Amino acid sequence: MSVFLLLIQSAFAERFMPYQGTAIAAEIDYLYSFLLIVSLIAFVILIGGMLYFALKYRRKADNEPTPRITHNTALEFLWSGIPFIIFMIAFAWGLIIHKKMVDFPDKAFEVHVTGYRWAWDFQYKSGKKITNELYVPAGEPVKLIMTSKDVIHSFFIPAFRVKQDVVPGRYTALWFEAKTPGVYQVFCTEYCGTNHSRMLAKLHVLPKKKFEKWLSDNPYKGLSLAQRGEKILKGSCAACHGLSNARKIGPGFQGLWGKERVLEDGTTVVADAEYIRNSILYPQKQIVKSYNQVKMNSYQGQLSEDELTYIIEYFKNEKGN
Amino acid sequence: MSMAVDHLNGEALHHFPDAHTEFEASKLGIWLFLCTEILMFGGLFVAYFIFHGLYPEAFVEGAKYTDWKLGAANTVVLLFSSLTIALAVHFLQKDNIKAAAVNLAITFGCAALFMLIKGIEYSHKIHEGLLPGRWFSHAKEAQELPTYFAIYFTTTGIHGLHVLIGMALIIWVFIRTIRGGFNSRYYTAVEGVALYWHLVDLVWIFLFPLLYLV
Amino acid sequence: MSDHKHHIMPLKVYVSVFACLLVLTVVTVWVSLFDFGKLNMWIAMFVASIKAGLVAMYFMQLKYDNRLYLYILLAGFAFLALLLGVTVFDISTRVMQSSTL
Amino acid sequence: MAHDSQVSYLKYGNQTGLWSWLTTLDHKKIGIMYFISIFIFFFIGGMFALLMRLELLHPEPLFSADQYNQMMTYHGAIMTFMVIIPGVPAFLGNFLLPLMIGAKDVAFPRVNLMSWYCLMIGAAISFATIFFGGVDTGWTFYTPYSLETSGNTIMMVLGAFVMGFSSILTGVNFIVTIHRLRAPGMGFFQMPLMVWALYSTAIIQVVATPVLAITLLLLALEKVFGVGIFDPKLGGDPVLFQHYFWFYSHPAVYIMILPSMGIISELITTFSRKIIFGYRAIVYSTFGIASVSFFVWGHHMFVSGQSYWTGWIFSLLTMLVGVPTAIKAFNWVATMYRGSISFKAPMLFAFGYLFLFSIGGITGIYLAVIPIDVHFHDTYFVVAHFHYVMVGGTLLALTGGLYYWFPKMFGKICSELGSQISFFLIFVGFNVTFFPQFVLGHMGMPRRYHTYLPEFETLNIISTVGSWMIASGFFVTLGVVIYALLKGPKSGDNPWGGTTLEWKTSSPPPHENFETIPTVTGGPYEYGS
Repeated sequence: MSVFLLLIQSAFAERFMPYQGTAIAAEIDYLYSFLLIVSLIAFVILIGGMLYFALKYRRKADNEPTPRITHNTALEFLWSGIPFIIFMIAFAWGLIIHKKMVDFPDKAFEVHVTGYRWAWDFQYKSGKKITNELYVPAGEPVKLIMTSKDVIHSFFIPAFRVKQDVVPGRYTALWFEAKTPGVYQVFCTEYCGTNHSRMLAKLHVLPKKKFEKWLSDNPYKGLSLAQRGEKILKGSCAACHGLSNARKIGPGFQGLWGKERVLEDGTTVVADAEYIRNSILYPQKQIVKSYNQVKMNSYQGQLSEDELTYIIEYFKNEKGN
Repeated sequence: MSMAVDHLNGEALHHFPDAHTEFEASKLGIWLFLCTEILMFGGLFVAYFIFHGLYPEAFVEGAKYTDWKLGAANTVVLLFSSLTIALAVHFLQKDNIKAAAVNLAITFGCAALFMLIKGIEYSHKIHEGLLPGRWFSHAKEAQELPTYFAIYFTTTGIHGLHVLIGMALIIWVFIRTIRGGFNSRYYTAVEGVALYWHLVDLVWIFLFPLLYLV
Repeated sequence: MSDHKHHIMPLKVYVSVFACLLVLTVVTVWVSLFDFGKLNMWIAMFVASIKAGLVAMYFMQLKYDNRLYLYILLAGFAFLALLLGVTVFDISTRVMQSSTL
Repeated sequence: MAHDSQVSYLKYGNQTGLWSWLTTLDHKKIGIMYFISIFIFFFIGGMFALLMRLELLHPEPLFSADQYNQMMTYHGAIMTFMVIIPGVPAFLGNFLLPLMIGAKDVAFPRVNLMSWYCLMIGAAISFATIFFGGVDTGWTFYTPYSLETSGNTIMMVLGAFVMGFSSILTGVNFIVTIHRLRAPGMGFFQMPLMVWALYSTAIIQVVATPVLAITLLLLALEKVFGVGIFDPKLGGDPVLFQHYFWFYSHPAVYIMILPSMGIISELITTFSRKIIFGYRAIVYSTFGIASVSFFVWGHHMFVSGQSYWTGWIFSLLTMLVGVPTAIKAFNWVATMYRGSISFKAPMLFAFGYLFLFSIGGITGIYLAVIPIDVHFHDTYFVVAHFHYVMVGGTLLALTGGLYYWFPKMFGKICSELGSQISFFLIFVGFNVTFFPQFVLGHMGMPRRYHTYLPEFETLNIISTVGSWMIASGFFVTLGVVIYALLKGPKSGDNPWGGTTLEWKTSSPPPHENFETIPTVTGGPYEYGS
């Protein structure tokens, strides 16, 4: 009988729940299947009882006398005690697992996450920065220390069963130990405005050695200045700007160099190196006409000097070809 | 279907069995409304205690800018108005309509005085730029001082609004008293306004030490 | 019971309660001059609660009235204390993370 | 003119013009006015729901993201503040409470009319936001997003503030009516369970709604004067806003569910023709739910940055609120034991309620276990959970109650076939819509998304088709009700054989409810053997 139950449990839970990416995810699924099975039994008792009584005692004549049963203390004690005990078991079991989820291992690999309106920036201790692509080593605890630049977001990895709100003005954290390398989906689950449904990221879990290599290699090795600029624009800026001239949240970049830009206050300015640098570091100063609904965050301190020159280099020679 | 009924000699509204039930019903209604007022002001007190806990030095600093002498004067004025409105109910119970009307007038006067003193305090603060949040333009840039004034203006502002509502109620009840609308068998409206006024005084009793002294 | 006798408090009680309130106000101000640090808040709240109790019991006639009204007043304060207690407990027991960059 | 106490309240003193309705002080007419306004708001809110489901039919967006966000906000705000919180207490509660306790009217008739106007003015203000910038913050107005959005949050917050007063005043009115105006001989334990449910709901309305009032006021002040209590840039704490908001909003979901439990107790006893099983157990669990509901709000904030200790305490207390709910469900089923059960439409709605509400309740317990809530929070699992409890629970009970008390209100009876068709359409359509959303929640599809990843598409298609079935079900209900109003057959005074006090007077009842105020002798459900 117990083997039979175990079969149902694992089959039942597995089919719905996403891939179990961490050891804790497996424990959570186990607790969840326990709850599913118990509530299935309770549901069958309650609703089965209801249907059985409804059919057995259906009304045959209009004024049938019915017995005057007012209460039955033993029965009532039973059906309040048993749910109470089951709920307490569920609470205690949940508490044990949650305790593990909030005891951060002290030697975890730390990554800094900054959520902002509609993208995720990841920063490593080695100074490496990347947008919407998080690379972590497999088989080792990873701790994400998170904050937000504007509103509340929420970092959710379904495969690892972890979720934590990213609150502006303070740091929150979550940790996981990914079992197998692979690519996992990351969602923003706290409503944050227009592109809340596009604020996705990819979590790449690499084996230890490959991760070390990825961490140490220079992202721009072997690329020309313009190609490096293109890589940056495709990374952090892709959330709102496209490389074509199509309008997304922000204006498209195609053929920007030397173009006349009509600003919100009616003045016009030529898109030169100075204009591009200013609109990255102080976006609020020169807003192109009809782009004033959404406030772009400044990238002061996010992009180094050479990265700014790479971007300008990209625009300069993109115009050329 | 008019609600006019001769209350003065013990008649009750059509859906009440007798005058006493009607009186107790109105009193229960007033007390339930006072409970909602306590919880509404409670939200502000919770905000006060939390931000006092988070930024204690800002609150000590902020309290220095409030003039506790004006605050103490306001407390005495409100306590006195609480006494006079209680006496108004007392005299109505003794069918002394004139004394009740006088007391109501004194209560109204005290309420007006309270608002006057509050006005002085506010103008002093506005003049010095001690305003909440991003409107703060005072020279001394203490950490989180605008939060103190945010709490200060929100609580005293909403309390002041309730004092104004109280003044309107007192006028309404004062006019009905002069027109002989109440006597010892029917004074429910005055009792209600008195209970409301005592609660407004209750809130100020807690507000005064928290904002001005601590 | 058509004309139920409402309890009428003698004039003397009103005035003496008012006198106590004035005295307590002076006490509140006087106590605030000394710096007991954290304790200051609690003393001020304690004295204010006594004054509030006096106003509620005598001026609002809770002492002579149906017990239900007293329970309603206390319920108001109880739920307020619940919200205050939980929010303060939450803020004080938060495990604060910090950036290690 | 016939002796006044015989004429039905609808034709009393031949005042039947619109003006007589808009200035009526009769709790029955006010109840009918609430009925009309709540059903209109329900259909508007339902229309937004259909638009949302249309958008989610395929991953490719139909509307722009901002339009979807506004639809999502209006669906939430209309359904909670205008339909489901006033729903049962103001409509059925207003109509039935005085009748059930043998009173001529509620304690404060003028305040009762004022509550209706508060609801309508608040609703007007909230609807006006559509033309003045629209609101896209979600019905929860979480800061700091609600402070920064360009939408007209202040106006919507003001609308909700005014509607809150309608709830407070109704609560005060009901508590005083129950305390002071019971018929002679009716002690507290001779009152029908519907009155107990309205009593505990009124207590929650009176104690919880003021905190919503102050929260919305602070939010408006913050947006206008930059007061800085909830705004992190000015030193505030956004999680504090969530504490304030959910301190009201969780008891609010019990304002939504407790009156419907009262309706279900009435339906099951009448249609099983049997005395309720465990009358006192149900009364004490009603109060158990009402009181514990104030201690559990933190289970909405397990992942919000709230401290772990607080989360554990809230998880434990949320388990406690599950126990009385289970007791009531078992008591209802036990009432059917050896009863004489009829399958009339209102009873079908009671069966549907028990089926859907127990699924909703059980999934609620899952969400109380923290590690499971960490996975399910803000995904479609939560959306499915609260729709199972709110639509499967409150709306099914409200519709069942409408069919059950329709003869008492209008003296006509709804067509049995029509109401059964509406039940099957709603019940089946509901499951087709919301059961797939449980699975979407497992797979991690987040809430409030206007486009989604391709792997969620098939389940979303099923869900959208289901939403069309629910819509058709409620349109059938509308048709049945209108047909019955115009050409429904006469129903006689007590068509279902109910024993509670409201069935002892004529249907529709006279203006003064009873010729002479009845003196109550036995309990509310004396079927006798």
